[in-house]
Amino acid sequence: MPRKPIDLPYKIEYLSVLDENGDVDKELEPKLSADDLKKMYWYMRLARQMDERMLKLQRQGRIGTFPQTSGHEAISMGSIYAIDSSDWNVPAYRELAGMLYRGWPIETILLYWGGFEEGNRIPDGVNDLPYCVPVASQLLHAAGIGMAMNIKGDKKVVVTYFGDGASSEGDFHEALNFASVFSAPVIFVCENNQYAISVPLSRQMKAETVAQRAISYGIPGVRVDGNDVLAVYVAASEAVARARKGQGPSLIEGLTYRVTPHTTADDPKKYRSEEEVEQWLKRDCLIRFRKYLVKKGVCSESDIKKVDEEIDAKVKEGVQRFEELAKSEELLDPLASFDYMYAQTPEFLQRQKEELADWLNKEKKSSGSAGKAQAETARRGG
Amino acid sequence: MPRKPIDLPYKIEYLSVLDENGDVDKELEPKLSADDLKKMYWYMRLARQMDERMLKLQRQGRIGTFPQTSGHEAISMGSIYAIDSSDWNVPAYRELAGMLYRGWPIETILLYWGGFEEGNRIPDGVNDLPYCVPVASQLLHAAGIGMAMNIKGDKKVVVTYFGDGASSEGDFHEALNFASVFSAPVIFVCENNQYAISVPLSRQMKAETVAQRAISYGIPGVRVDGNDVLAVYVAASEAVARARKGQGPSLIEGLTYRVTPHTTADDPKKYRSEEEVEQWLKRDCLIRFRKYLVKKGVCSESDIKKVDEEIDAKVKEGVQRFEELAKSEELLDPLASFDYMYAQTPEFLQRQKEELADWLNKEKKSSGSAGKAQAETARRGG
Amino acid sequence: MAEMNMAKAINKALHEAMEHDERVVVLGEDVGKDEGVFRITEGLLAKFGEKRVIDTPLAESGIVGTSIGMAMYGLRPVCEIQFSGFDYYAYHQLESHAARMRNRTRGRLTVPMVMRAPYGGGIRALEHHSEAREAIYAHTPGLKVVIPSGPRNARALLHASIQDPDAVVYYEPKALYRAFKEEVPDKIETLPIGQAQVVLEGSDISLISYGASLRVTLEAAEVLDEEHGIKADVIDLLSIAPLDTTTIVESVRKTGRAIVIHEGPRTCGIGAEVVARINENVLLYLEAPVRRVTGYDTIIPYFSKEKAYLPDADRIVAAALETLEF
Amino acid sequence: MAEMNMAKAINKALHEAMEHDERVVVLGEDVGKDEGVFRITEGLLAKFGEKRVIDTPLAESGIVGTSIGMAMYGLRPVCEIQFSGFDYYAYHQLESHAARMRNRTRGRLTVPMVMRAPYGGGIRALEHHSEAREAIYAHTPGLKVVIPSGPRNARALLHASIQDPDAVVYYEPKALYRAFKEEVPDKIETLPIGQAQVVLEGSDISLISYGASLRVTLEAAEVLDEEHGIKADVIDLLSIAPLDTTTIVESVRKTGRAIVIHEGPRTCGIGAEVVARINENVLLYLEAPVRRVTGYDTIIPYFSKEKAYLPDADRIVAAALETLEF
Ligand SMILES: Cc1ncc(C[n+]2csc(CCOP(=O)(O)OP(=O)(O)O)c2C)c(N)n1
Ligand SMILES: Cc1ncc(C[n+]2csc(CCOP(=O)(O)OP(=O)(O)O)c2C)c(N)n1
Ligand SMILES: [Mg+2]
Ligand SMILES: [Mg+2]
Repeated sequence: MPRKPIDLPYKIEYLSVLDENGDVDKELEPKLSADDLKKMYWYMRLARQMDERMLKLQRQGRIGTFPQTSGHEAISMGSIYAIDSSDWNVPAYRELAGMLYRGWPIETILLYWGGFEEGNRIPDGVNDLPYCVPVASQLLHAAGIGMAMNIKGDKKVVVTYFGDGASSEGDFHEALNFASVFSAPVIFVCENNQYAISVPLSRQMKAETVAQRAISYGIPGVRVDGNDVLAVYVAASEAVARARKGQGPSLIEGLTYRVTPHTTADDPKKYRSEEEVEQWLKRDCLIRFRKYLVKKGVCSESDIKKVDEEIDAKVKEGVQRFEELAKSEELLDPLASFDYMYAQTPEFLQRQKEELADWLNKEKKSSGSAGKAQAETARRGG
Repeated sequence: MPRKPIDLPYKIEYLSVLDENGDVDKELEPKLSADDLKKMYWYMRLARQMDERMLKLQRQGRIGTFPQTSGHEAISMGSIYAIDSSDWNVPAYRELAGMLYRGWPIETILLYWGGFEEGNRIPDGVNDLPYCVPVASQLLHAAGIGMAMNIKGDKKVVVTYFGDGASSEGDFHEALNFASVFSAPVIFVCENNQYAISVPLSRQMKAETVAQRAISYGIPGVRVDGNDVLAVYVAASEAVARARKGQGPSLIEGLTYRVTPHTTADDPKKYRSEEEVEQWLKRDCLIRFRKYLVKKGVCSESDIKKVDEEIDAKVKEGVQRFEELAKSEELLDPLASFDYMYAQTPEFLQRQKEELADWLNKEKKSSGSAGKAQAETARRGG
Repeated sequence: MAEMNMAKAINKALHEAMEHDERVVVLGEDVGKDEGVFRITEGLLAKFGEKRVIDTPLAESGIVGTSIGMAMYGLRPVCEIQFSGFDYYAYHQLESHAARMRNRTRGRLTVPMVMRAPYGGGIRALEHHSEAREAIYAHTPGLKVVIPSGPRNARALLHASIQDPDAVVYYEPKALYRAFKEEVPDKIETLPIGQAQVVLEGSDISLISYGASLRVTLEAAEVLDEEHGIKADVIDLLSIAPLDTTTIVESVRKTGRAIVIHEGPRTCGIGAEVVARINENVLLYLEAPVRRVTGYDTIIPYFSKEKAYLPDADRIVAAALETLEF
Repeated sequence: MAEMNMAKAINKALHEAMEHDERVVVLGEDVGKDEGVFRITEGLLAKFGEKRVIDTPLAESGIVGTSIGMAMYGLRPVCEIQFSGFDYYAYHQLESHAARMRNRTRGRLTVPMVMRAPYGGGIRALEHHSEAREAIYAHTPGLKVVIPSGPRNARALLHASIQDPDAVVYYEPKALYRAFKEEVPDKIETLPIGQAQVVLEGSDISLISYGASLRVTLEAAEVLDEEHGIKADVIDLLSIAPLDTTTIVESVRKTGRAIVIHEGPRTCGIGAEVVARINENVLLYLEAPVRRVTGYDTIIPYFSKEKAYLPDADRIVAAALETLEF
């Protein structure tokens, strides 16, 4: 009867396919065509260049505070590329590459960060949820969608995203538990960038990895190099295959680093060293992916340049379309909220709408000082 | 760079010391004096006999619905006996043995289940929280108490209890994560009785054990035979020792079975077989503990009988004191709630109190039919 | 036509809804094999199977959060929270998503779900099992809040709630589950959400209530009539969000006097909103202050004393007499 | 005496409280090294160290739940929820325990804690970062809810909240953090929780508000005076639970007209409660309906349009003129 070990059928692995020099592990290298690889690279670059452009727009006050995504392209792209367009995608807010790949127009994304609900108008035929701000809450929606897929007998899967900090929320636990109990076809992708705003991983959890939390739910968990788009793709494809076979959810932890501030309102100097950042910049996912593409002969250095130019143009166009939309009366109409609260606006709400309509013309600018204060506060907050 | 296992420093063990025949594993047998063993047995019996008596009281309508605790005495007693009276105890609602041992009077506990707040009046010098009904919420209080012990530099520990179902709540996750991140001296004791009302363990989690969830928090986890008070004591003592050394929290899963209905309102026939229950009744914690005590020569069969008689008398006295208190004007005064909402009752609330005071005399009994309906609903509900 | 109590009528509506719309699924703690701790989901698992009648793990945010996901995917989840005193665990999911998704996505995604929960006191239950905090949901833009007062309207309103294209909180006055029986027609009925009913006509005073309190309000109206010759206009709100201002206002314009009755705490409760709407629309018709006969701003006393907390006919009658003598 | 904005004044109060009472600890997301996303906890970690200034994992229920435990153990936790729009995650902990423990244990255990959170709109923030749902807490028996309107009362009220023997929700109007500066005395002040202040004397109409709305209310009062010769009695509630009925009632008895102004949704908001208390106490003094100039029962529009949602001086002035012409 004494003390005996319970053997648990779990091993948590670390997966890496493509190293910083662009050299690949031949055995693990996924079978992706040149077109696939180019497409992945293209959207990763689009996300990167857009992120850089958004920073300028934010500094100019043309959009509001936003979370930068540079450095997260590999996790986003490697995982989203493993599902089909008929599958579902439940994002958090750092998966710009994946959203662009899924078909979200540049101007739509800019509208969101510019303070317009229209930024969440999911494009036709795109099976995505919009950005989710309340941390970890989206994981339960993904679990529910996966459960619904089982209930309806659809052979689809859903991929969802969250950060290292999000894995501390109760909703993370409930989502993985529900998904595992009901064998829901969900791929939980943790973008472990080692910070939750200022809070480092060591303050977020005592566990060595997020991946090992899979053991709590009796599901497969793996940690991958989050700057290695091929490793992420391999892990995600394995998880998708299991999910399609009815084997339920998986947890994938992509280990990367938030080389940017948390958002444009954040000042990382308060909580971490420049050196730390420098180190991780060297491991950038795009640099190594480009090396790989060139070594593999998928594209030449000049192709790469062309891509950047192409994308610059695309981003410019998108920004222009955004600027026009952001000026349009329709989008600037605060009355719209009344129309979208319910399928049919109840009478009392209709009255409130008329009340506001009456005021809108009369509305005066709020006093200068208050105005300044708001802008000032906006810079610090959120 | 390839796929390589991450070695994690965890092994989840199963611990059992005392078998169903009352035979003990000599190496693991804890060094407990005859007095210790007698005391443990005495409170376990007290809990058992009180539980049986409460069932009668409930059937007679003298107390309300309550969760039966027979079968949970070993987990409760084995763990509570590992801490000192200066340590803290954060119960759920199935730890009757432990609460009695900590010094909760029988009548106080009966008052609680009889519908009186006074049932939560913690006795002087007892460092316990009261019963906690909202499942898993108490685990965060224990974590906070443990964090406070560290902040104040007190070398104390806190033990807290929860069920298998409770381990599905987000608060469970947040509590273990906080406790581990802050190395709080908390012993988390899961009373895994394999059911959450009607929901079996297999519907609650896909994981093989609750104990393995310790891995998510980088803390020690162990599953023990929950009908083996010695095994629980050994595991708890080890956890307490680690906590006192500043090594943080531990998770102990006591595997038992809820041989009773969930509460007096529950009908287990709807969701499980009599056979299953029979099987587990054989493993009862008191039967084997008694055999052990006799074999070990700690008590004779006749001592055992004497204990039962002693306890019967004690319970009778307690029930009598309860019956008197339950009739006392003071305890039946609904105005008391107004006095305990805040340290000082605000003016508006004072007015409400006077408003109610004016009515209390005039109050009429509610119509017979409604009365019947209430009783009827009460039988079915919660 | 068959006589049944409210528990049975709600159960009947669930059976009917699941038969008529295969998108309807039921989930929650103990709703399957156990058929619900109040037996509201009786027979569902047997008839519709494990895919559509789902015993979930013990996690309210999980239940509501996955229901939101299911609804966005095209199902019509009807989730049960075992007692309303535990739905706070899921409030962030309801507020942040169920109530917002339509507006957030400008109509691209909607959350047609129902969250059912037994609420209110009167059954000698433990702490946290007798709360009446419906005002929290009424104060949450984007939600509808429906509260039946009897078997027939319970069934009709549950059908309306399940068919509603948006998120509905359906609170069941647990004290009424088995309080009385009523004829319930065989053919499916619905009632429009947001419309109150005048359940008794009178011109002396308006008694405005809902849920279990409506029953004591009717008792009070009877006493007022028989013992004092006072004719009360009794309004059953049926849904507290949207609140039917028109019916309330018309009644008060007629009577000039009103009392609002509910179990929940008084401050910022539904009573406050009713008073505010009366004030905004028919202040000049008021001949006396609108009285609030409600729960107090305390924790509801444990069950040995809970009846003192709950509005009863006496309190309503006395308030009515004072209002008329004002 | 020193000039400072509200952010600085709250920070000052935290420094002072931690100096004077070693039981006071501060915890929350990014309150340590980062000094808070609004820099409200600036300098605390450096001065008081990791034991008393605690960066927590990202979990609101965890933050509030562990604060409750700490408070019962004898500490005085002041926890920060980064934005009020995320405190719903912890509502079950506040409602089920912080608000109940004293009553539950008949005074044996108490929960002297403060939950701070920035609330309200006006800073061009993302969705969920501009909510004003203070009424939920005002509707929760056992809690106190304090809302400052300027640097000086913010500091005094935070001291009062930290010293209070019960649980206090301290909501900070984030639009005011850096909106203006005010003289703040060197010696520590407190203000009694539950007492409103008449911040401007007048006899024509009562303007009742709190938080950021109080500022626009004062702007409106100025316009009313200068452009229309109307003297407004302006009341700053300062705490919405307990609500200071006496001050409200005395003012309305004097003016006979009132408007209540706040950002949060209208239905079951604080405005409704203010109207109800006026109705209960001074109905006969009312010469016009009490107007509610509040947020609407919608999600606050995204920041490109949020100003239209927030009460401003114009809306208040117009409502006042209508009320006076009524
Ligand atoms: C429930 C909730 N709490 C707090 C916040 C404020 N907040 C936004 S992002 C963030 C940190 C998230 O960290 P992590 O999950 O690691 O994701 P990352 O931003 O690093 O990608 C916080 C605290 C929020 N949005 N939601
Ligand atoms: C948050 C919450 N949800 C639901 C309930 C209703 N309820 C009371 S006990 C219980 C089952 C608890 O199961 P478990 O945690 O295994 O403990 P056990 O009762 O088996 O000891 C439920 C669902 C509750 N009290 N609290
Ligand atoms: Mg992160
Ligand atoms: Mg159990």
